[in-house]
Amino acid sequence: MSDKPKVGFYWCASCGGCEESIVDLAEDILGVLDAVDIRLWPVAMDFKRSDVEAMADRELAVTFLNGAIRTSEQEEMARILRRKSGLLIAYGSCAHLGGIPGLANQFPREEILRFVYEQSPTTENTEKIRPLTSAEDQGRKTTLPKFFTMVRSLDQIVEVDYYLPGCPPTPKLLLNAVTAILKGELPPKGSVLAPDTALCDECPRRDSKPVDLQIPEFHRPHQVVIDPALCILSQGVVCMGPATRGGCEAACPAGNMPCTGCSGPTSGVADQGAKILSCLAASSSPKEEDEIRRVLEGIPDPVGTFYRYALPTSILRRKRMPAETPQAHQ
Amino acid sequence: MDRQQTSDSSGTWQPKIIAFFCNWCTYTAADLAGVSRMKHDSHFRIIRVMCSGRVDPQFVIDAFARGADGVLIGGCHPGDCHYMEGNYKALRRFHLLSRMLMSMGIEQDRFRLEWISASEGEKVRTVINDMVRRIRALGPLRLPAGLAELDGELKTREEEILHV
Amino acid sequence: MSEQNGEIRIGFYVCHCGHNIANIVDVAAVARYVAGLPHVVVSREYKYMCSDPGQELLRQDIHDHRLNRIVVASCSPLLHEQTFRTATAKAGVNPFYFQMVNIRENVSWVHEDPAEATLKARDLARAAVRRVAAHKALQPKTVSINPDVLVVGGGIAGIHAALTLANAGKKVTLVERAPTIGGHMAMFDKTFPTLDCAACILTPKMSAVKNHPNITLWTYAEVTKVDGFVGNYTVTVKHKPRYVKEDLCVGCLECIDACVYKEAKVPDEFNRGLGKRKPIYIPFPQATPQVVLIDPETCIAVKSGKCKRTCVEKCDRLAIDLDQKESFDEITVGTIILATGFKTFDPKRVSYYGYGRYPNVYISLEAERLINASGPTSGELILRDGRRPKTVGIVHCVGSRDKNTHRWCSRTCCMYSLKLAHLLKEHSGAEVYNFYIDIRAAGKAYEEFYDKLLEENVHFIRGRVAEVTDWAVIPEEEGKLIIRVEDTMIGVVRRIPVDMVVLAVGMEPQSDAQEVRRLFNISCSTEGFFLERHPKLAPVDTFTDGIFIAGACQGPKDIPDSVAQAGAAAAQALMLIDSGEIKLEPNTAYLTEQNCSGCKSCINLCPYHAISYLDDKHRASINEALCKGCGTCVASCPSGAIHQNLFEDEEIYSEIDGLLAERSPESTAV
Amino acid sequence: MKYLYYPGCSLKSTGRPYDESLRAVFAALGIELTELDDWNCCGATAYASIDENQAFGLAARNLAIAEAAVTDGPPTIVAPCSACFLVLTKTQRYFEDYDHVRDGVTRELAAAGLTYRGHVKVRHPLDILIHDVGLPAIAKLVQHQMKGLHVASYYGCQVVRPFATFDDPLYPTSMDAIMRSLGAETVDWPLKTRCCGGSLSGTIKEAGLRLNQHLLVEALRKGSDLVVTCCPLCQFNLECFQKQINKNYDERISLPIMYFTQLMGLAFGIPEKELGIRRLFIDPLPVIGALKGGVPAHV
Repeated sequence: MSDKPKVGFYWCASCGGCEESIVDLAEDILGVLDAVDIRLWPVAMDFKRSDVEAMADRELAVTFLNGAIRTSEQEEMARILRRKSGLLIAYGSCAHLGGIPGLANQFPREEILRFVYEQSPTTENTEKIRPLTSAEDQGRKTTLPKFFTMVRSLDQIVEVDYYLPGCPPTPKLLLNAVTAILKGELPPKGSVLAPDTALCDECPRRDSKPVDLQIPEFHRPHQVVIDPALCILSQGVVCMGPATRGGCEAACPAGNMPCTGCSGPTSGVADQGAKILSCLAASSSPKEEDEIRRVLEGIPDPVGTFYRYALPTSILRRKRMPAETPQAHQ
Repeated sequence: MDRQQTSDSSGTWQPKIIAFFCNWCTYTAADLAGVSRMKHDSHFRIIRVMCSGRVDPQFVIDAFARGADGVLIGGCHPGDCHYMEGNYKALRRFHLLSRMLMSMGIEQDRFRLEWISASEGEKVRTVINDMVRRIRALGPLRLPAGLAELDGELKTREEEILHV
Repeated sequence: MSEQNGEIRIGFYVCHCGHNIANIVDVAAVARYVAGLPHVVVSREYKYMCSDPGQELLRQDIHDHRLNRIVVASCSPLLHEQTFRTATAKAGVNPFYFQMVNIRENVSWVHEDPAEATLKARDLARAAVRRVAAHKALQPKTVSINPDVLVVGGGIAGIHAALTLANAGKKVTLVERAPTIGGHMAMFDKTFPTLDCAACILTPKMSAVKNHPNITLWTYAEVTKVDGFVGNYTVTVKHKPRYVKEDLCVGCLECIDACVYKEAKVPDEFNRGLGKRKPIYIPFPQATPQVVLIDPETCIAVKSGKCKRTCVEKCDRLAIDLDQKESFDEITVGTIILATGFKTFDPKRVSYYGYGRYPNVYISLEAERLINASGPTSGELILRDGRRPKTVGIVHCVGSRDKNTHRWCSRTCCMYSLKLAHLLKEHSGAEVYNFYIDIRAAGKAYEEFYDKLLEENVHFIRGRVAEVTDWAVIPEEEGKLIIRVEDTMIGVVRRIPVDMVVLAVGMEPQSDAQEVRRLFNISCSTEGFFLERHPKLAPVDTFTDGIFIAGACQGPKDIPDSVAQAGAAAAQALMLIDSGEIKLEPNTAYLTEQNCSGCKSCINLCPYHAISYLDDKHRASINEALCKGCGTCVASCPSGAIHQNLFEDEEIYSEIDGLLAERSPESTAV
Repeated sequence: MKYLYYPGCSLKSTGRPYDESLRAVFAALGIELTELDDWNCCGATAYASIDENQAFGLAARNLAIAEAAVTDGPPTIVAPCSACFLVLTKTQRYFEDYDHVRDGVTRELAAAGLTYRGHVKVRHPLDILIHDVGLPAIAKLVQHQMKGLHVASYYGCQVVRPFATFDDPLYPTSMDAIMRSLGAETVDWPLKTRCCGGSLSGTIKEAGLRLNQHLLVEALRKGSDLVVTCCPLCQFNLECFQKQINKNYDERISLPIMYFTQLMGLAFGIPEKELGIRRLFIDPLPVIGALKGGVPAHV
């Protein structure tokens, strides 16, 4: 056995992009591999839960966990890995903030299952079969994880040591994080391993933003041709940049698309969506009630726009669904 | 004890409304309502701010998340803001925020913006009575309790998980 | 001793306010409850916290228990926050480690159920206790007071305020929008109850204003813009063109004689249209300044240019300037007194009194001019139709005490009606009837004046007049105006035929009172008069520091009350000026630069241009001297980089949390 | 301009000239009036003193039908008869302001399978003419200037009291303004809203006649050539009892009393047949035709 620090990568409710982002390190990955010993990486090599359970507590120096927590299995793995890891790092928007899967917190669990297993256009399920948490077939019992009522971020399940933001985190942020871990130069526990200033600070279009910006109309990105040189917000397109933590070097604005907020808020803000809502509404120009209503209709889906990545970690966390009670069984 | 279950001495549920009042108009009007002994429903709690423009949407959301059944913002009439235009900013935020809250399942009647000038003590009374009435009709919002119940689906005891 | 090792030690005091609070709120229960909250070291109830012993209690506790945070639950902070902050500071604790809970105006005075009121008082107290724990020590912002004063309005109130300040050695600018000062008082014939000649007592004061070395008098001028804050206002004044150079005109009036109009044809404003003037005119003989002016609506030269301009030729001082344009001045002052006066009720709104339809129906101001020796009839009581009245009816409460027009009592009409009754009778020997609801003669020597009128055989009929009509039912009524009224003393409807009707019109806010109050950033009360800071204890202050109100702009008032208020407003201004500086609430916004991303969202939100963008640093920067503390930028900053003293996010969150926090079991058992 | 038209019973009987002339004049002004299908009695003022609930229900049925009849924009009913105008306005106001009325009306209507949501606007023709059409548009249609004709406008009580929705409650001027736009001179008389006796002429005759005498004498004293009115009951009272007044009180009154819309029609050059002029008991045409610039009797 090598005495290099042991590292684990794990995924929960995620798209796989975070896993790919590790490969995005390109040749830098070789350096990382030289420095660490990867002991867990289900996406690349086969691991069984029992293998992890067999590890000693804190055997893994650090685990990078991506994806949100949506099922009982994910919850359990998060708890196991917390125990087996010295450092647990929430990797990427989903683990950090709940991420895109977190948008499902606008819908009741039953509605989601019904759509996915019965109503989606590509589904043919005339018997309306639903997955069961346990079933017996020819005397053998099989189980499936429980599908929770809501999506949670990693730190809503277990204590998280650090966060790597982004959808996915950029190779640079990952490399910086790994370097810091190896050198033992980590900031206080609970920190987000990215700058604590908003995106505008590193946006190439920063200087083109007028100081007296008043937004007369809001447009969605597909409705206008975005001038590649000008501040996107100044063109009336919602850009989450002012309310989003930097560190990605404004990758989206650099690619002529508005920031959608994947890195979450800076430390001074509790609710990213509320803050950009406040800022944009204040900065729009109409004064008459009807005109205000009309102009703000230009943002047709405030929840999906302002909370695209951070709904589960927002103050409200989930749409209120009064009739629903948590279900013990599927 | 459930912080949501605010009840009166007879045990029936009573709503809790958080009211952010501008120092210069609505807060003064509420004082005037007091000086004029205009009796009204007690189920609201005032937080004084200098301007309705200071009301961060985070405060409104936070109040709901901590158990408020309604949130009221009171500001100066359009054109009358003590700070020129803070109330317009409040108005625009209000429109966007109430739409956002509605899509998060918080009914329109639970969030309200009213222009009440310093002389409109009577309006404080009617607005509050009306808002309490509407919220009584809606019933409790129960956000923290609702979330706490949902968290019951988690396994917090590691022994259940780790079969070592 | 503000902080001992960072330990928070809170003292909580709930005030009985005599019975005002304690009758509804169980103050003892509140004190017991708060005693159990975190950081609370002392929790007491006391009869009157604002009294000296109350404040002494606070001081002693701070000393004995090493308190470093104080919460008082009593009345509105708008009333006593300053009192308790001062008491806190005197005991050596930063005054901003104080928080006030309003359980009187917001609780005991508006709720009836003791259990609910007590519960609410506890919630509010708990919120304040949590909030105060988050407070920071702050230093109040001190600003110096520019000693110069602006007085707006040149009626008796404005005149008196200006003279008071000028005599105290302060520089005053008096701005009046009419071409002369004097206001309504200049139109009166005599004043009640002494029957002094109004002009005799007013004109010396008018010329004193004109001649005072400390007063700059700007007539025919209006304030168009007000910037700044207490002690440091910048005011823009527009001078309307009078087409006459004020500094050259000596008031010889020869130009008026020279006007191509040989006859005066234009209804004259000062005499309420009862007399005529020329396009070039002086409002009235004692007008101050003694400067003519040209009415551009009727002057042929100004309107079309086609005129012989005989007036220009006549003036050897070359004072007439038909090309004069409006001009602007900007002045800086420290304090402002608004004495913009009132407007008389327009009786056309009450069509049934026939004003505007029957020529012999007059309003009181017209009657004043008719009996005035310098009026359009030289004091002869000659009606519009040339007759001399044998009977006169004075209708009280026109546009006052009426749900359909104005609910308020205009306070002056009873007395001026009595005065007019006396004067009309004196001038014409006519029978005079007063139609009244109540005679309100509350004032020094007022009731006595009423008695005197009764002895003079003036008739008093108690009843609200239903209508004034020319519908004659019997021959004796032919050619008369008939006043139909229920005489409530004898319970019958009467028809009183008269030759002249005088409508005692009430006082209402100036028609542009709303615009003026916006200009000066003050408030109006429901009826539209300027709102005082406190109806009893701060009747001339407004909610905007450094701006005071005097006279009928604040509500209906007679001359002595207006003068008294003007003096009070001047004294308030002097108090500020002589103290040299004022401490402002340190509720300004500030920026933590390391959190700012330079997104510029805040820059344009500030109406006072207190936020700028530093191009070199790519960061925003707040000038706290310009910040007025509204907090709009704080609520908007998408990075949470802007904060507000006294209203920090953390403080407000603590308050929200405190209000909604779980209650201890004790609390439900009220 | 399109409105629903509620004639009420009077305009189908004694007030036919009002109905005819109003339709003709509105048509000339390009206003489309659609008679409310299946309208019923407004209940007048009497019903409410018998059973308030049923009275409101009865009147509200018309409002409910009107609401259902219009799908584009808020439905507006034009009610020319003063009693109808008052009752429908009152029903609408009370429906808005009082829960018990709203509940009662809703119950009553439900029995008839109808619902009412409170969206109907009740308006008077004078209101429409002054505020929607405007005086310049009226003046433009005048072919025969009524120069030198002295007209007393008589409003009666119900169109302005207690609900003064479009004019001053005690000294209204809208009809005067219309008369002036026809070129006529209006007499300023103080009795324009004073009582015509209403139904007293049929119950306590002496009182009714006296009241009418006052009005007629004062109108003549002020130099009126004729009186125009906007109320069928007023028109009836003032016109039909002149003979009896002359007999009882030794007067010699013969004063034409016509609907304001009739005079408008004559000024517009609408044939008198379409204006119901011949239905009047006192022919106004001689006094109108006698005036210079007036309308010849044969138009």
